[in-house]
Amino acid sequence: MIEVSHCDFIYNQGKSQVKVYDDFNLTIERGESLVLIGPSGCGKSTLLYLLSGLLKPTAGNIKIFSESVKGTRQKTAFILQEYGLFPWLTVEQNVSLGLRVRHTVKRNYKPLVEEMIRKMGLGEVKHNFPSQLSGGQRQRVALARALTLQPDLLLMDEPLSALDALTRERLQGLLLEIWQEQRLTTVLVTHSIEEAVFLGSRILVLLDGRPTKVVGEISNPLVGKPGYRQTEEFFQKTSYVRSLLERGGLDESAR
Amino acid sequence: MIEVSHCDFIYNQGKSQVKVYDDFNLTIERGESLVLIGPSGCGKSTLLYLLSGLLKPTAGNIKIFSESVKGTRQKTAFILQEYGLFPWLTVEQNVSLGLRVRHTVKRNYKPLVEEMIRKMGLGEVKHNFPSQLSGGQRQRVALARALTLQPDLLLMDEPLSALDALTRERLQGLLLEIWQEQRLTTVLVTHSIEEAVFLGSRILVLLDGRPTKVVGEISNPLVGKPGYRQTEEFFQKTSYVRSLLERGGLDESAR
Amino acid sequence: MNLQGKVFQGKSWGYLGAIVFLLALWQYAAWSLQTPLLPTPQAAIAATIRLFEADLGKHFWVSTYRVVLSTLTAFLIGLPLGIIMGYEGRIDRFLAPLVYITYPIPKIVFLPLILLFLGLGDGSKIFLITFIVFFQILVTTRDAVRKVQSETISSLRSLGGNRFQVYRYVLLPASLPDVFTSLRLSMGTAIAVLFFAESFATTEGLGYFIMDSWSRAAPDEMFAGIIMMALLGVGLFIVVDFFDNIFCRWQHLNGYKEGK
Amino acid sequence: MNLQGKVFQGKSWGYLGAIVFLLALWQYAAWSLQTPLLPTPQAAIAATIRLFEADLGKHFWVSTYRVVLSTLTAFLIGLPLGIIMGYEGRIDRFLAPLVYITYPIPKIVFLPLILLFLGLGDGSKIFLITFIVFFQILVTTRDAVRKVQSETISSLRSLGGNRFQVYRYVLLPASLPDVFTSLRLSMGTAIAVLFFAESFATTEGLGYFIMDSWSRAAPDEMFAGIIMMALLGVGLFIVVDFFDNIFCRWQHLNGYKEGK
Amino acid sequence: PKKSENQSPISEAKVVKIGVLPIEDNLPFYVAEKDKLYTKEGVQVELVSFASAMERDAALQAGQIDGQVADLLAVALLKKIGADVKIASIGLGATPKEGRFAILSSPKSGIQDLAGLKGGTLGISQNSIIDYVSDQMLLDKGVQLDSVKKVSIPKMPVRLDMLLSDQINAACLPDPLASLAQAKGAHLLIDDTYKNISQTVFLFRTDSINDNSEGIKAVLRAYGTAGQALTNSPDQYRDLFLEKAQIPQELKDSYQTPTFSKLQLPTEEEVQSVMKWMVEKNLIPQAYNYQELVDPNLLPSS
Ligand SMILES: Nc1ncnc2c1ncn2[C@@H]1O[C@H](COP(=O)(O)OP(=O)(O)OP(=O)(O)O)[C@@H](O)[C@H]1O
Ligand SMILES: Nc1ncnc2c1ncn2[C@@H]1O[C@H](COP(=O)(O)OP(=O)(O)OP(=O)(O)O)[C@@H](O)[C@H]1O
Ligand SMILES: [Mg+2]
Ligand SMILES: [Mg+2]
Repeated sequence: MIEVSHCDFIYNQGKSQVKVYDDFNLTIERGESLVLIGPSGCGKSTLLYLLSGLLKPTAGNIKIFSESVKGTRQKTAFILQEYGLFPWLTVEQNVSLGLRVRHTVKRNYKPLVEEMIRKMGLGEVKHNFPSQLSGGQRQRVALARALTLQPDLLLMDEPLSALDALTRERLQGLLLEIWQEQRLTTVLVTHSIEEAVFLGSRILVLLDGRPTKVVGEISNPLVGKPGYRQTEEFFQKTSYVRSLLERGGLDESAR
Repeated sequence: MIEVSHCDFIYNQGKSQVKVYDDFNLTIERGESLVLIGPSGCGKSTLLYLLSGLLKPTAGNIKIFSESVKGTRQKTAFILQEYGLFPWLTVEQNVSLGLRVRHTVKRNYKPLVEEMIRKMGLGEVKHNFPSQLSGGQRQRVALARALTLQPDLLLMDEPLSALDALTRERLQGLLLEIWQEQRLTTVLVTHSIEEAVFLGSRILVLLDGRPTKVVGEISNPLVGKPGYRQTEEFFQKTSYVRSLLERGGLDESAR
Repeated sequence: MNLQGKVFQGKSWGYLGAIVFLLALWQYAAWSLQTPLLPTPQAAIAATIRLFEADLGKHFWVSTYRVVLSTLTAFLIGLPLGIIMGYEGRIDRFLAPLVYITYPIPKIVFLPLILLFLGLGDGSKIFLITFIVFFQILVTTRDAVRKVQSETISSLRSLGGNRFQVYRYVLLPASLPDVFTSLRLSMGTAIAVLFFAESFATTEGLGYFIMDSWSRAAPDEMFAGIIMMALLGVGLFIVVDFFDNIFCRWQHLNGYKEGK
Repeated sequence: MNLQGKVFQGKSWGYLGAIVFLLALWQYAAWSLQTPLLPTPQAAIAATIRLFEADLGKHFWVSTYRVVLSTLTAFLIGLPLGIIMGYEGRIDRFLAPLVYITYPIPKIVFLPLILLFLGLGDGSKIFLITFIVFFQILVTTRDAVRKVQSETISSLRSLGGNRFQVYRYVLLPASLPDVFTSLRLSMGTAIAVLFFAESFATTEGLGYFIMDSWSRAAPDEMFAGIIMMALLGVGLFIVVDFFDNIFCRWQHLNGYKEGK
Repeated sequence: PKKSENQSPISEAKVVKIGVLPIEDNLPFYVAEKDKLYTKEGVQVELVSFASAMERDAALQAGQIDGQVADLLAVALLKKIGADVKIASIGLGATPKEGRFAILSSPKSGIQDLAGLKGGTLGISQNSIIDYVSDQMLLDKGVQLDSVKKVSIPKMPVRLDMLLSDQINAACLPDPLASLAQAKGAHLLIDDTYKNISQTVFLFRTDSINDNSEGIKAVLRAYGTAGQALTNSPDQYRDLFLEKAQIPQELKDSYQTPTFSKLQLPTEEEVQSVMKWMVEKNLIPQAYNYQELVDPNLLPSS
């Protein structure tokens, strides 16, 4: 279980300060797939940074599987919004870096990396450097890198935003598969309402503001059911999420 | 009229070369709103770079409004896929840089910049540096910067990909408005099929491959009609685009 | 405000710590070596105070003037030229080998020629320092410009920026952090060259003062000169840091995601 | 292949052009000045060839050995320390002032002390060069590491990288391009210091050779020494360029979006 | 010369290190080396070359060399800074003719005598024997010291170049640079051959003398013998001289091989005169007396 309790978070902006979170609380069950959705700039990425241990809450405390978070965890994988690729490594090296860092023996990770590169359709560019990739290719490298790690907690910040509709759907399927097979805990940030309903066993709708507020929590037990995307249920959920977002949106323009 | 005639384009990748375009031809009428859609890595961004004059075709020639393209044009605005913000300038300075570069008098551009920052919802962060922004805020800065330029040709590379659904729809509306009012020529790259049908008076579906091929061209005369998004017509167009993309996708996996 | 105050305080403590540490080290070395070559810190500081009243102050200002003037000159020539070489491949292809060939030649050997043209006055000293420091600023700036991502340049060109504006709005600000690094280095080099330049044909400046004390076998006075030289260096470093903080504020944001 | 060949050819032409230009300039200066201080290029080249047979070659190798060894030592100490100072704010807060204070002190004044400890052999010369070059590499590396974007570091930490791995996989490669710049600069500095260091207690090395010719008032031989020194410098620069191209290949991609 | 068998193995192992500059005063060291005089005297000698006196003195202070040929000023300054040294003998300069210093005016200045130097600039090396010698010569010829502006240019080649290129009106230089300057058109205003002003002395660190007095005496004997050999048959050592004393190309034919007098101690009044000058210049707090400076026991008893 993941517990965020009474967390504050403040950014320094020159001389002023921005309080993004104030006494924020959140619980995520093991094996859950939580989706964060909300207007741009509301603090989604910040929350992932806090969960990953890359940022420390100004106050309060975060526990992951009953351990207090102090710095990064080996079994957490995090896909950063801007990919975080290393410009001096080729695609292949970028993908295998996570495993190298974890001291996996080369012989063991080679096939894993190969397979992931193939799954992401990066075979042709595997010797390219990041600056020689298209935007979507970069994003897929970041995804591949995180998935090779076989984490127990997977944090993803808009991991599919730069992909075309079909690749995106294919990879959504892949993510769903991995989540179901390995029963790992995932936290996903997305701007696509369909993606949220398709991938999230629970959806948290955030509202812009200082501090950020939660406007709604939708549980989505049918997630992963074959053919879910075509059901009436799915459509209803998306409409509901949309209505929650719109309410937030209205609030925002009224501020 | 914009004419791309018999263009080749080749990237050097270490010792090998990648031919992205081979004898490529394309005509865009003045006032048209062309949307490019296609799988990740197929060459959409490259085409925009060629149109902007930032890349030169290896062979062939490009004319914009009957002038041959040699380097960049003052009246073309281009939103790069990775935003291209200047890390040493604040949001406000980033937005106004285009106008400063064009030697607009400060007094004249101040209100324009202010208004655009407001429209993009960046008022609160206008003194922040890019590294102090969320992903979606960065993207909106890039959009604001391009729109202040009042160009006659607007090239946009996935300009709304990092925005939440509502903001995205609002800004789609804004783009449509600007296009209709100023009758400028736009070329938009997007991965969202709905966005393509909502914004494109013509939609070009590209297919991954060496070289890139055009699998379909859909004209979309009803674009901009009030309430278009809810019509049967709209739904048909999206399905058609999707089917074209899927055909391309099949081809790809068959390769 | 508060935060900046804190940073400033932190820095002052750092300097204090460093000074105390150096003095302790010096004291220890002086005690354990027991050689007249190394006076105790007390003797050196006493000499500094005593001589400052006399003419050490004058020597200090003369040296400061020479270093600052020549570094500035080197900067004003090296920076634009470095930026141009970094960006214009064609010019670089010819100028880079020229720099590569002439840079490693110790300029000191041209001393007779320099003196021939510029005489024994300040001119030749300032020229020598400028000449050497110029290369450092040039090479760093050039390399810094070559590291600027082409996307950033594309971005400005796509805004309609012409060649000059690429220089003004991209290459200059993007290379500034590296330029400040090279200025820091150049300060050190400038002082070393100054020391050399002032050891020929002059009767003013810290270099002269140190060499003169050395030849008079007066180690305490010599170390008084060294202390002044360190002060000069630290002073200039602090000035560079100051401008760095102003002009490269975006590099030193205190936001959380920035530092650790 | 083809492309690299072309680049290489372009570079060779650049060098040729630069050499021709320098020789022409020199020739012109020699003609118009008509001073015995400046021999003609012909005289200097003749002297080079004549003396190379004798012992100029030996001097050249001795100097090369000293420069390479001391730059390497400085590099091996300065690089890790610089990276650590750039990343560990706490260590930097104390060490930076120490560097700022000691860097500008002309190390030459410590000559008696250096001799006291290291004697007259190669040791003290190599130490002196190392000592000076070390600072340059240290300061550049530190500043380079401070410019590394925190996101890149976050990225590695999020992969489960520990502190050591941040050094190994991020800070080191990210600062390499700057380190190569500083190596280029250091080569020049090292040669300048070498020139000084070889003027005491030795009868070998280009520095000795040049000073010796100078005091014998034999300008053609002196310039033969200078030519060899320039050759040494260019050679080392080319070596640095070579490693730069290997280790920082990602910085020198020939792809279109990269260059112009 | 048969001593080598009697020498104890310890002192035989001790190498005597001598710091040398490329000037003619040091020539006997090389002659002794060439003629294997050191081995004959049963002593191992290592000659360490330096480019400037300052660096050589630094090495002596650091205990890296045992002895050197220097001037009287250096002796006093070394003593002042705590490097205890003793003069063993005169090197060059027992007679006025040996070890010439000269004041020359630049080729274009048109200054023909010392009187013409009034108001002009004189290149010297401050606080050195050059300084002392030029003061003495000026005073002897009745020139007010403050009527000439002294410019300190410590490096001799630079001083020469400055003189020849007219950047300074006059300069004080030792041979062979003085002769070279003359050959290149500088006018000789005065040299110190009229009176014995300058002497170089052979000095050793007191520590070394205490440790290895036999070795040092042997070195001294070799030096003396070599000096005599040089004086008696200069032609035989001509090539060695040209190589080691940095004789400029232009002078190779005309410049004479120097002659060396027998080993002897400097006279007391010469030493006192230097001490007096140094005290006046504030270089030393008070004059050292003759006994503090010399060690009369090292000269070979012949
Ligand atoms: N380093 C920083 N310094 C100061 N303020 C920051 C910094 N990073 C983010 N912020 C501010 O904090 C708020 C939340 O940022 P965050 O990146 O968490 O948003 P987000 O929800 O991920 O948005 P998006 O969907 O656009 O990525 C934003 O308003 C942003 O301006
Ligand atoms: N600088 C470069 N050097 C070498 N190859 C490159 C370079 N830039 C792009 N490519 C290759 O060219 C192809 C087309 O790239 P482009 O950026 O145009 O794709 P795209 O259609 O914009 O894709 P996406 O939707 O992912 O942004 C890709 O396969 C990419 O690997
Ligand atoms: Mg975000
Ligand atoms: Mg793209």
